[in-house]
This record gives sequence, C-alpha cells and structure tokens, in this order.
Amino acid sequence: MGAGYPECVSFVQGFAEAVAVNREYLTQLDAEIGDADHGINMDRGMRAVIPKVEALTDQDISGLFRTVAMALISTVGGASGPLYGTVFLQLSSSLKGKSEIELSDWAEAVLAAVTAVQARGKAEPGDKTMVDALLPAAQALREAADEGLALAEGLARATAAAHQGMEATIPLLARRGRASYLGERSQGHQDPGATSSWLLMQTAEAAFAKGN
Amino acid sequence: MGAGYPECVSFVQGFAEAVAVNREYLTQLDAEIGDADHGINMDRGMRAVIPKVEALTDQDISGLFRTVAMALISTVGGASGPLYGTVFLQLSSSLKGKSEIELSDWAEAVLAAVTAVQARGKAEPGDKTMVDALLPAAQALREAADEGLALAEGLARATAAAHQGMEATIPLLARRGRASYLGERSQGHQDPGATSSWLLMQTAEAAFAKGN
Amino acid sequence: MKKLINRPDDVVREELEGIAAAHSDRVKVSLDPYYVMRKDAPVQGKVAVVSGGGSGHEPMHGGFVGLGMLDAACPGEVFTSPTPDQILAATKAVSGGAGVLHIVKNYTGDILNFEMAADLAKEDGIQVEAVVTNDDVAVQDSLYTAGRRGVGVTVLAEKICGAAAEAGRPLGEVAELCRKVNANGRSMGMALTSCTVPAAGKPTFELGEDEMEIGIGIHGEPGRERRKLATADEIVEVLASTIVDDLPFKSNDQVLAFVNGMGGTPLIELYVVYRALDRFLKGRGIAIERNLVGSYITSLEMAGTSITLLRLDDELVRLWDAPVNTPGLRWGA
Amino acid sequence: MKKLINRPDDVVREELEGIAAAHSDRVKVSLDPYYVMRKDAPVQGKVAVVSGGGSGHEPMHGGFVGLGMLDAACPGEVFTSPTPDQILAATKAVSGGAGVLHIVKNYTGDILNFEMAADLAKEDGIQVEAVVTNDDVAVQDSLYTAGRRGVGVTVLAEKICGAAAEAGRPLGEVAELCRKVNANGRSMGMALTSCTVPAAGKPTFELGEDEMEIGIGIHGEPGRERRKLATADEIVEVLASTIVDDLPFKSNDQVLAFVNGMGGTPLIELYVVYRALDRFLKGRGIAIERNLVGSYITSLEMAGTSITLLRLDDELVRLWDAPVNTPGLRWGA
Ligand SMILES: Nc1ncnc2c1ncn2[C@@H]1O[C@H](COP(=O)(O)OP(=O)(O)O)[C@@H](O)[C@H]1O
Ligand SMILES: Nc1ncnc2c1ncn2[C@@H]1O[C@H](COP(=O)(O)OP(=O)(O)O)[C@@H](O)[C@H]1O
Ligand SMILES: [Mg+2]
Ligand SMILES: [Mg+2]
Ligand SMILES: [Mg+2]
Ligand SMILES: [Mg+2]
Repeated sequence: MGAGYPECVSFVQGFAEAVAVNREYLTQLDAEIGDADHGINMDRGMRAVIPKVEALTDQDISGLFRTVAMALISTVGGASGPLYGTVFLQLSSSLKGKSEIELSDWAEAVLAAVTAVQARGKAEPGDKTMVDALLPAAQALREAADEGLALAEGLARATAAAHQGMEATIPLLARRGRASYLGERSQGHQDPGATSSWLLMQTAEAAFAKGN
Repeated sequence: MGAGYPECVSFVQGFAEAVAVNREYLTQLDAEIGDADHGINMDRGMRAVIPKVEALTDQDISGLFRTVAMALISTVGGASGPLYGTVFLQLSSSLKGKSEIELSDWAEAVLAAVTAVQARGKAEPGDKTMVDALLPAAQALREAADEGLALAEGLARATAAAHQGMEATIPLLARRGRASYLGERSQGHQDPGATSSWLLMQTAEAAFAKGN
Repeated sequence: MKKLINRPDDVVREELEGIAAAHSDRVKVSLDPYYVMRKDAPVQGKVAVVSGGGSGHEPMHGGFVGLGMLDAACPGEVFTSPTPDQILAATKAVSGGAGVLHIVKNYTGDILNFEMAADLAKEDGIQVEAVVTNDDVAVQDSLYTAGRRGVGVTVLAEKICGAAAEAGRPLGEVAELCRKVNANGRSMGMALTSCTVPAAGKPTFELGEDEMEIGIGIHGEPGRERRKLATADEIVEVLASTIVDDLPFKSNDQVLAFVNGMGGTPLIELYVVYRALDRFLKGRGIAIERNLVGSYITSLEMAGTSITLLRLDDELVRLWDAPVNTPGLRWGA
Repeated sequence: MKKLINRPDDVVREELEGIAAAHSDRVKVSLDPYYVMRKDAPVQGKVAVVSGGGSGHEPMHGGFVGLGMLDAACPGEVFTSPTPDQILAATKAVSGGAGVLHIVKNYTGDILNFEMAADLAKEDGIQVEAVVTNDDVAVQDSLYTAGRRGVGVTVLAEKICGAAAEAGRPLGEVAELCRKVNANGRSMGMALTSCTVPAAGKPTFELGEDEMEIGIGIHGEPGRERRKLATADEIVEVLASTIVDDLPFKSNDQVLAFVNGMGGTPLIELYVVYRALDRFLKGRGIAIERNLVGSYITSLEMAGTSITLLRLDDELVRLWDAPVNTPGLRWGA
C-alpha cells in the first residue's frame, strides 16, 4: 500500500513543523558557516506553504507539490528557496498523475529531484550542500526499491542515509554556497541545508510509513 | 617669606603632575555627568604648558602665569580651556610686577581669578562648577591674610576649603556646564572642574609652603 | 575599545589628513591650527559662515564645508570645543570683507571659545556675528541654567545660512535667518548604546541589554532618563511628541523632518524611524515638506537616533533647496 | 539585540514604507512584491538597470534608485536574496523596450533567483542580460567553488552602468561595461564586530575585545581569518596589498578608491582609513583619480570597513562623474 494524498499533505505539514521546531538550530548552523538565516528562510517558506496547501481542493499529489514549490520559490529567497523549490517542482512532475506513491515512484521522484538540484546549483557530492543528504537518500530508496522492500523500510533507510550524509558534511570543505567563502574554516561544521534535507526525508518517512 | 619665581614654576609643574596622575579620575568624574574628557583636556593643556614654561628665561611671575594661560587657551578647548585660561590670565595681571608672593597677594589674586571665571562663565556658587572649589579657597585665603597668618597656614586652609567645596558639589544640581543637561541626574556626583580646582589649590600649597 | 584608528591622540589629525586627501577638489585643510575651509575661500564680498565644535560628530562640521554651506569649520579634539586661536585663524582665512557668521552650538565650551575668538577677530577689524543654536528639548530651558544644547538644528542652520550667504545676503540678514531657523527648530535624541571617547578608552556609560537612554546629547553624555528598551514606534512617539508640544508645532504647519543616526545606527533602522515619524506627524496634521534621513550629526559610534523638526516657510524651503556641494551634503551641484 | 525596529519580521516592509514616505519625489515603492523603482519608470527607449539582493546593506540597493543609477531594486529579507517573482515584477515595471540589465552579486541565492526571473521575463518578451559581480579578493576563486563574492564593486557598477543607460547606450554595451567594471575592480573587507540578523536575535559570531575578522563579506558571515586587533594603518596595509596584488594594480594606474563603512563605523574612522589608503597607494605609485568615502554597502550595524579599488579609464571617469540623483548617491543634479 503506497502513500496517498492525505499522507502527502501530512508530509508537507510535518516538514513545516520540523522546520519550525528546528528554526533556531538550522539558523545556528548557518551562523557558523553562512549568514544565520537558513532556519528563518525555511520557516518563512513553510509557513507560507501551509495555508496554500489547506486551500487546495482537488486531492492531486502532483498539484500539491507544485503548490509547495511555487510558495517556496516566491517566499524563501536565498539559495534554499530556488533549490527546495526545485525539489518540489521535480517531485510534482515526477509524480504527475499518481494518486498513490509506491516505493519505486518515490525513489524515482527523489532521484530526479536531486538531479534537478544539481543541475540548478552545480553542486557535486562532497561539496558540503543539501546534495550530500539528498543523494544518499535517493540512492538508498533506489536500492530498497530494487530489493523489493516495503515502503516503510525503504523510507527508514533513506532517512538513515540522509542522516549519515548530513553528518558526513561536518569535516568537508565547502565548495558551493555561502560556506565556500570560508575556505578551510568551513571544516568542522555541519551543513545547514543537508540538515534540513535530512528533516525532509525524516518527515516523509513519518508521513508515508504510517501503517505501511 | 613669600613664594618666588622658582616656587611658582614648581606650582605649575606640580599642577601638571597632579593632572597627569589624576587624568583617569577626572575623566571618570566627567563621564558620569559630562562627556568624559576633563582629565584628558587638562592633561593635554598642562603637557603643552611645561615646555613653554621651561623655555622662559626672565624669571617673571606675571609672565609665567600669562604663558600658562595662553598655552591652556590654545590647547585645552572645551569649557575648562577658557576658564582655567582665565584663572591664569587673572593671576598674571594681579601679580604684575611682583617677584615674591605674600599671602595677601595670593588671596587677592585668587579672588580676582574667581571673579573673572564667574564673569566669563556666569556661574554662581552652588551651580556645581569649579567656582564651588575656588571661591571658598579664595575666601579662606582672604580671611587667613586678614588674620595675619603665615603663608603656609593660609594655603593649607585654602586647600581644605577647596576640598570641602569640591565635596559639597556632590549633592548639588548642576546649573552650568554640560552637567546641567542631566537635570536631577547630575545629583550625587562630584564636579570634575571643582576637583581639578582643588588639585590646583593643593599644588599651590605644596609649592609655595616649602620652608614657609 | 575597538576602533579603526592608530593612536587615540592622533585621531583628529589623521581624520583631517584623510579629509584633505579625499576632498582636495573642494576643501583645504589647515593642520596648525586645525580647520577646514572652502578651496575658493575667501570669497570676496560674501558673508563667510564658520562653525565648529568638538570632533566625533562627523560629517558635522568639516563635512559641510563647501559651496552653499560653510566657509570653514574648526574641529576640536573629540567632544571638546575648538580653541580661540583655531577659530580666529579660520575666521581670518575665510573673511571676504562682508563679515563672518559664527554658528555656535550652545555648550559652555563652544560659547566661551567662540566668544574669545570673536573678540580677537573684531580687534583685527573683522565684523563677526555669533548665533547660538539651542534646539534640544530634552534639556530644561531656564535663565538659571546653561540652557538647551545645540544639536540637529545646527546642520539645517548651516545649510540654510550657507545658501543665504551664497546668494549674497548681508551679515545682519544671514545672522537673523540663523536665529529664525533656531527659533523654529526643535530636536531630541536617544541612544541604544554608549560611545567610547578614544582617549578615554572605555564607554562613557554602561547600558543594559534591555535599556536605552532618552534625551541624550551628542557627546556620549547620559540622557535625561534611562528607560526599558522600546519599539521604534514607541521611541518616535516619545521624541516626536516632546518636540511637537514644545514649540509647539501645529496642525497645518509645514516642516522639514530630519531623522538622524548617531553614528552606529544603520540606515535600515533610520527608515523604520522615518516611517514612524511620518505616521506620527500625519496624525497631528503636520505636513512634511522636506526631509533628511541619515547620519549627519553623530556621536562617534553611538547607536541611536535623533529627530529634528524645523517649521518651514517659503524662504526656508527655497534656501534649503539651493545648491550645496560639500562632502557631507550635496545636491543641485 | 538592540535595534530601532518594531517586530523583526516587519523590518524590511517598514523600511520600504519609510523609503516610500521619504523619497516619493524620486521613487515609487511596491510592497507586494517588494521593489523600489524610479518614479518616472519605465523610461521609454532606455535600457533599464535592475539590481537587488538581501536587505541589510542599505543604502544599497534601494537607495541607489533614481536618475543615472538603478531603475529598480529588489530587496529580499535581511541577508536573503529576493525571490524570482519580485525580480520579474520589477523587471516588467521598468522595462522601457530597450532591454533590462540585471546586476547580480555572486551568491548562489542571488544567481539562482535572478536566473529564474530572467527566464520568466524572457518568456514575456523582455530582453534581459545578467552580469555577475565577484570582486571580493578575500575569497579564493576557482571553477570548483562558488567563486568570489560580489561586494563593493557592485555600487560602482550600478553608478557607471546607470550613467551609460541614461546616456542611451544599448543593452549589449551597458552589459559589456558592467563586465569591464567588474573585471577592473577588487575589494576586501574586515570587521571589528559582528552584526545581528533581526530574526535571529543574536550576533552571528562572537569576537573578543582584542580580535577582528579579516576577509568578511557583507552578510555577517565570519571572514577568512581571525586576527589580533591592529591599527588602522596595519589593517589598510593588509586589505590594500591583497587587493592591489590580485588584479594586479600597477604603478601609474589611475583608480577610484572607495572606503566603505560596514554600517556601525562612523565617518571619523573612515577618514583615518582613507588617509592610510592614500599613503599606501602613493607608495605603490597608484593615482587616486576619484574616491568615495562613506557607508554605501553595509552589513546591518557591523563595525568595520571595506576597501574597493577600480581601475579607471577616461570612459569610466566620465560615467562616474555623470549626474546621479538617488537618495543614497547624488551629484550634478
Ligand atoms: N549550489 C548549491 N547546491 C546545492 N545546495 C546549495 C547550494 N548552495 C547552497 N546550498 C544549500 O543551501 C544552504 C543554505 O541555504 P540558506 O541559508 O537558506 O541560503 P543562503 O545561503 O542564500 O543564505 C546550504 O547549507 C546548502 O546546503
Ligand atoms: N559656566 C561655567 N562656569 C564655571 N565652571 C564651569 C562652567 N561650565 C563648566 N565649568 C566647569 O568645567 C568643567 C568641565 O570641563 P571640561 O570637561 O574640560 O569641559 P567640557 O564641559 O567642555 O567637556 C565642569 O566640571 C565645571 O567645573
Ligand atoms: Mg543562509
Ligand atoms: Mg567634559
Ligand atoms: Mg568636552
Ligand atoms: Mg541568506
């Protein structure tokens, strides 16, 4: 049994809550190697998303993610606005027509989303960005789907992979985004965008895995 | 036996030293009810005075004090520059022609100096200014001279009177100078100018009373 | 103390050397004694406008020297009035035969030093008129005190009198105009932080994280009152209502609204303050005809703001709009 | 956090309302979405110059809208790039049929948002060229990084390109000119204190009483290196020699020297810095032909300075000298 429209809505709401709860934490991570606004940015964006999502009537998963994307793009700004906008835009187009998401659909959609983020932001794995959490998560989903695992299990692996990827950003030298200006001083700090991307995977798991 | 030219020079030098030693103290008093520069101002002035005084050759007391006055006026600025300049200008004219200062000369000169300061600055006794230290000192000198006391004793009384006048400024509400802008908040603080004026009387005593 | 300086004792001289290096197209700087003058001074037949005061208020006064504003400015040490010899030298240097106006902020030190200088200049045959600005409503005014401080209105008076002098008006009229500006202007300021006099090396006063000083001057002196930190709107309400009630400014008055930064406050905040002031004045029916937003009369790196209102008439508007070309204020040229 | 604001979330909107109230003679302000545009825009047949970026850098960019400089500026939240819809709306509003130049500082966020906006504008039939400024020598430049930040040169590029657009030059030329300014300009900055993002509520970094950050940007981000506090002369030596050696600027080069304050540094200190820079450049045989001293590209209330040098030729001098009439920069008008 896959995730339907209600699960997708609770994924989006769960992400908004996670971002709100971690607003200071994400901002503090960004203060260390950036400009102290990542939590503020994401929270502003997700707070704008919620009423838009609540106003939706037609139970369309693709439309839902498109709404999220447009709201993020027009309220977040910064690097994370277009990049998370791209994530949700790509989820929207990958999932067009679906009313239930199976593990293989989600794996494909997340992989396409990472690819789109890389196309926009030119970040390679290891550059200390959100890609370092998203790409391992997408790969874990892909492998889980290939192995024929249940949705819940695949999602759990994705969260674990994102978490590992996020933690692996700590020793990295930033090569993209604002942290790259710090050169060697960026080492020893966890990337804020990788952290919010881990939260994204975690909330997807929590929302989609209910009862799966 | 009165004070001669060498004693007057050591008075000026003593005042320069006293001001240097009390630079921070006077500045701190001014920080509380003024603009944190009285010690800096007086020290800048007296440092400029010393080489000018050392360059003098003609052993003339009046000329010495005039030199001090002109140096203070052209280097101190602020309220204290013209006011201490006025003090020394008046000492200079009161002591014109004298080669030794007796207690009655000094009493007359200091009284004339306070009067000149009041004419310039329009401060009345009790306005929380240097007048509150100088005027009691001048009056003590006058009385001591009238009583026929020795120079040393008269000077000691003047220092004590200046000290008392200085301390008496603490509860006063400032009505002249920068401290007056504070209104009631000026109460409870000792006036910086009254404090430097007490130092002036103290150094006069130390310099003139030697062996008297 | 964290400042971009070398030695505290050298700050004023080095600042003047910096001004000389940067603005030699418009000003000449004398280092002994200190003063800044228009490059083309003395302008023959023109009234010369001279001001001065302690340093630490930049761009005032040195930054206001140039066409349509000051002929010369005399900077003292930080927060210390200049000395008579400086003022005398500047007065002589810019005197073009039509007399010299001294614009003096009401501080004992400034008054006394300018008085001495004016006496000496008159002995040298130069006609001098002095006008004292005293626009700070935070200070109680009384015959028995030193009276109110001269603050923000000084900037406006220098601009307006400079324009009148440039237009060839005689000394008596320019001085009268200066008194008119002063009579129609009122100011009040507040601070979020203290400043540090370089030679003193530590902040003049200490303020808690949740405190502010209301009614400060421009010399790092404490204000009339310490209060709990408030919003920009509340602060403007306090400053502006005190100012408006004092003159008083009335409904249908036209004013120049000047929102000034104290040196450490960024422009973004000054616009938040201006917005509140605009609303406040609209509420009182007072029309802002002209405005000035920026850090023009400062107190070193103090964070805070002051508001100045000047009641305008056609003459003042015309003179305000006249060309000015100084490092600190420039338009129409 | 001590600021003259109301609620942290309202700072940008209220600032814009303040700008609208103060400068309605020259600009119009849109609050939904946020942008500031010339009052007389769109100017038919003229290339429009648009810039934008996070707020907190005032007067950049909103204060540079007006005759001879920007046609529109898009302010994001504090230190956060504006969104594509803002940039699109501003681009459409000022497009006068001759194309629009986007001047974009090199930050991932600015690049991405301006790119999206340009794509959308092109779909609407508007010709857009984007030029990226990246003048900060504190940042290592490499194909494999985000490259250098855009800082001080942006102000100069906006002035110079604005003048060229005003003179009627076509989009391709104005864009080429912008690339030329960027190619000939270099900057570096330092901080004595951190700043506090209003929504974050506490300083972005902590610095000891005897420490400074060298190689900072304009977003409160830490610099390349933390060092012991030094004198103004030593600081200038570090910044200026890194800048000069990078391009490199050579003996007999003519430059525009821009000494910028980071928002919390008073003018008196900037002149001490300018003096040191003037001496340093004289020592290298580099001639300062034009200069700019003041706080033009700031980082909220950060104390610190940045130096920008731009190699000049006759064309750049002419365009720099051309009239400009904006709230933040004005001459000849
Ligand atoms: N080129 C890029 N590709 C992918 N992710 C990026 C890129 N640049 C920045 N990021 C991500 O964006 C995060 C910062 O987002 P945020 O702080 O909201 O924006 P800004 O850097 O504009 O202030 C970084 O931690 C990083 O994960
Ligand atoms: N009108 C006045 N008459 C007499 N003394 C005055 C007057 N005004 C100020 N003073 C004295 O000057 C002192 C302050 O001197 P100083 O700090 O050097 O100058 P400023 O007030 O200009 O900074 C005060 O403490 C007070 O004693
Ligand atoms: Mg950030
Ligand atoms: Mg003082
Ligand atoms: Mg003083
Ligand atoms: Mg940002």
